[in-house]
Amino acid sequence: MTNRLDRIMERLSRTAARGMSRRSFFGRASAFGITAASMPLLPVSRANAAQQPGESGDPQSCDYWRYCAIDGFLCSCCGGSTSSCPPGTEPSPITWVGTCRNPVDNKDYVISYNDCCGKSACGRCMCNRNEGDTPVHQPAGSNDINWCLGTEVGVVYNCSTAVVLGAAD
Amino acid sequence: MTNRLDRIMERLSRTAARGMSRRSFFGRASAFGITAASMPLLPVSRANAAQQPGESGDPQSCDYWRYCAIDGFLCSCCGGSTSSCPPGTEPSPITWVGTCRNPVDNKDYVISYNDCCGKSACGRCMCNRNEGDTPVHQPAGSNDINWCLGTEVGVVYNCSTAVVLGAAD
Amino acid sequence: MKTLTAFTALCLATVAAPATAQLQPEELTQETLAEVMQPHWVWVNDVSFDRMLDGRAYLLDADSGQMLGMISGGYGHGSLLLAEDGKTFGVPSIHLSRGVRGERTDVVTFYKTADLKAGTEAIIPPKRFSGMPFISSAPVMPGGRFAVLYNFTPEQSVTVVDMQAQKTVGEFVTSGCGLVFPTGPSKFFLICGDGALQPATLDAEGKVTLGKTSKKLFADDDPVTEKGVWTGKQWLFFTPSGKVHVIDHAKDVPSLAKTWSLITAADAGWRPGALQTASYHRATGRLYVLMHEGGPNTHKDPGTEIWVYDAAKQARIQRISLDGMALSVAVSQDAKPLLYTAMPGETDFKVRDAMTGELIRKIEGLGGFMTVIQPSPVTGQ
Amino acid sequence: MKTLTAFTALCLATVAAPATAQLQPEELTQETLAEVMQPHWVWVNDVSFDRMLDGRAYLLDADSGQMLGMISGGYGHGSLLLAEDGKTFGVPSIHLSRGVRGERTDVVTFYKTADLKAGTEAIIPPKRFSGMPFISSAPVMPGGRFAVLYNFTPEQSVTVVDMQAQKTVGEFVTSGCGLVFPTGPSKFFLICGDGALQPATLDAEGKVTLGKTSKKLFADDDPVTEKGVWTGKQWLFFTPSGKVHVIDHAKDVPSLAKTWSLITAADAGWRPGALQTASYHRATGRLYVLMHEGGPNTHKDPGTEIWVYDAAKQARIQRISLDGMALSVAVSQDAKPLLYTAMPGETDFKVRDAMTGELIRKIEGLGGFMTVIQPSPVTGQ
Repeated sequence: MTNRLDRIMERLSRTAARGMSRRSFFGRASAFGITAASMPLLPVSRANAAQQPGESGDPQSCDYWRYCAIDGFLCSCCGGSTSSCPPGTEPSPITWVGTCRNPVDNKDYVISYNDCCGKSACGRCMCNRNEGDTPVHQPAGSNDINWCLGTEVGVVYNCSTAVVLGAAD
Repeated sequence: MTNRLDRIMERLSRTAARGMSRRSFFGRASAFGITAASMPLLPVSRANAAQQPGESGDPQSCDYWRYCAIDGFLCSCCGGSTSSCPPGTEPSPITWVGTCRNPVDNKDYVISYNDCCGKSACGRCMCNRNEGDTPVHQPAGSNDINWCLGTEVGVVYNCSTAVVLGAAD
Repeated sequence: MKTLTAFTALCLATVAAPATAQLQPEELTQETLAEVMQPHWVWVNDVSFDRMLDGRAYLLDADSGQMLGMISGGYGHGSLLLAEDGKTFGVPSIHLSRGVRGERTDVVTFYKTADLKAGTEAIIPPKRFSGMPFISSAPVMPGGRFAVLYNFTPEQSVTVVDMQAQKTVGEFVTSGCGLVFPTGPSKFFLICGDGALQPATLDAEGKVTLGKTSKKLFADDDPVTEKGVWTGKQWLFFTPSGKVHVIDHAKDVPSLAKTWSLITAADAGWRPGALQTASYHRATGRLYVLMHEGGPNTHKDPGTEIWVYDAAKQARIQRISLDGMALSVAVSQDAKPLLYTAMPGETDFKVRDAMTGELIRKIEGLGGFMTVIQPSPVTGQ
Repeated sequence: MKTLTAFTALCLATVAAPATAQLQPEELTQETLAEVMQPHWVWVNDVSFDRMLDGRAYLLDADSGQMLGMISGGYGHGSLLLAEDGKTFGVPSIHLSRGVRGERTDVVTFYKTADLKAGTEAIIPPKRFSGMPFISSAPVMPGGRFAVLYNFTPEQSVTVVDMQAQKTVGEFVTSGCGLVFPTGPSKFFLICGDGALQPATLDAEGKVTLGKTSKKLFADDDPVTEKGVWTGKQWLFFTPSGKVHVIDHAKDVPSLAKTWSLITAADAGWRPGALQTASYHRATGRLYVLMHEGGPNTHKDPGTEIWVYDAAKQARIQRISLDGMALSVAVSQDAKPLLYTAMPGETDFKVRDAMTGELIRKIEGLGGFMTVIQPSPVTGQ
């Protein structure tokens, strides 16, 4: 498990320069290994995202491959999608990550489970899967933390996304 | 229905001098017929109340005779009783009243459904019965109003009591 | 309706993609919606009766069956102030500084349909009616300039909010009468406890002047419920026994235009009931009423059927069996109307063809205490 | 326990009263409770996961099966700060000025057991950990003078609250380590992300000084969970594979006293799991652990059995089948201990004889997302 997290951290340190909302939340965090969770919202255009290859399954179902380490309400059932927050909610800039196997190409991908915040719990499509989930004292992989802590709007949790950051290897 | 409410109002006007928390909430209310709802917390001692004759049934059951016009969570299931609020909650001084038949003596009694306020919904023993319930524009008999409005602590509703005010005739 | 676009794109990608290609990093975005509420969009209240600090309303697309978003209300969340153009709305909310206690602040927060983001806030007097959600406790006036909110402390008054300026106009006493039934851009009436109606007018700034109270219009032993229906021209009120009182509000003092009955001799034992009892489709004149079998004191029981009336002819033209119960009913106002129902204790929102009554879909997994349904104010015409 | 007295009186009256006598007007009163939390009273958290603005904790009397009262928490309500004498407690709460948004204010509100009324309030930094409720995110130190609250923003720190003065002492950084595990009136440690422990001490005013971090104590591929158990003398930590790490905190730098396993070869396939994994009865040395059958990544699955260990002998002495699942377990500390379990999605709180494992009662109709169970700190001895 930790080997995989190490790989995730390494990968993210390589892509850190692309960071967007990242720096303001870094602070002391970088000193203790939360770098991996403070990943950027990668500035890939929407059009490109829509042409993602290698997808199968129903993003409104807890069985969907990207949800292997999620814990919360699926934004896909709440007015958002796997990579978008419902209208009027604010994405958390930092969050936990997991590594999930895509059944189409049988490869592992790093998934970022950014919370959407500022409205109360959506309540639909509750989904809890814990592949590689870590304790809260290893926050980068912990789905028991309310990651809305990093938003402007505040701490109130609405739902969770599952954004592909890239291949895990 | 209204004949009964008239009787209740008449009765209450007779007992008004016994009022406790009543006057401060009267204000303009007495001008438009909410007098009946602004009934006093009658200063009968606890010891006397405990010697009430003519009771049968389970105060934790929605079938209990006093609940014939109640809508809410039974305080008897929440740390209170039919005539007491759970610890730390404040009784509403004004509320709606109903008239319920006591199966023991087959007589009608006026029941005051004072809400207990200042903690959120207890959630236990939800009970909705509407014998003689009136629309909210006839507030004295309406169980669709949150009667916590009259408390010091504020508008948040915890549970409902069912206090015997006296015989309905 | 970007949500749907995104879903479509994803599905297309699934089909078209070579299975071996690697997924690229994605951007995390925020959904937006059409600027105008579409005819088959609908808001449904979830008052969350056992968790009333966390009430909310869900915005649903009844055509796709998707949830489009939501708003969080304050304590005991009620209905929304929907602008007639479908572009904006206001949310009246009660907040206490420490959740269940502390200083009370009442506000109306304004939102755009396009982004569902909390915008301008108007502070209102901390007196708003708290109780079961009724649209008549906080309606928007026809034309959309003002909203009038009912206060009950138990002193009765109304607060007027300027929907265009997004500001509070003021509080006006209404002694002895409650709820708010708009009859024009600057006219409304209230119902008095003794069965009379109290007319009122708004001036250009929204200040309220009370008119002359009507005589007693409703019987003491069969009073009208709070759940009147506006046909666009008249108010219809229902009584527990099944009478329909039609109000004539054209003159200075309201009166009864006519009274008819939902129930014929053949229907003995049936009554109207529920929380949102009825809904009226303006283009066809069809009146939808939640009916149940029951005796006295069942006036708030949920409906097991919807009876459809030709309101002009005062005649029933259809019965729709609900295969369950409903406490709320509403119909969309467009040319292909949908019929919506909800039931506390159930988490499905049901969508029917309003002409045939046929169940089209259930939108599942919503809150456990859905009450008031608010269809789009936009008819698409 | 006035509640019960009142019930008893009512029952007596029912039996003794002449059926024809008229009921007299009653007084409406407010219940009060015993000054001290009784040994079989227990608090259970309901985080209300789908309505997190309205979390709460219920106070139950496990002997009578009655609910004695409740407190409403703030957003994402967690555990209570129970004073050792059972007379008072603190409730850490997060509040936003407009419910789901606006200015955040974090407080600890102090209550007396006797009246459950909100009393003194201490404002704390608006940084408190928000997430699943863990007692280790906000424990009271042995002796009861201070409480130490874990902050995560994601910078990590702790806030110290003086429980006797009912005031905030201050915030102290703990970089790289989280949660709080008290080992004495003025000593605690935190767990670091790399598997080390970070000791810390409080001075007389509650100011925190960090000590020397231990070496790495826990394996990367089988890290300890957050759900350690204090025996009164030592901390036991559990790993997903079923190891028990016992911490030696006597020296300046924490170390492993010993490691043993919950699972023998005969138990292959079973693991500890759940949210509140285990509980320890100090007088008998019995350790209760929620166990389930499952493979890797099931470390948060609910338990289907409770396995009871003699912690000194590191040997299982009993298996208790749960007839269902549980996500939380706790045992009362008195001489006739009760075993409590709760399960999100179920509304029953279950009470068992902790020695025999026999189900004594279910307390029904409680909230739908019960998590942390906090038995009385009073043992009755």
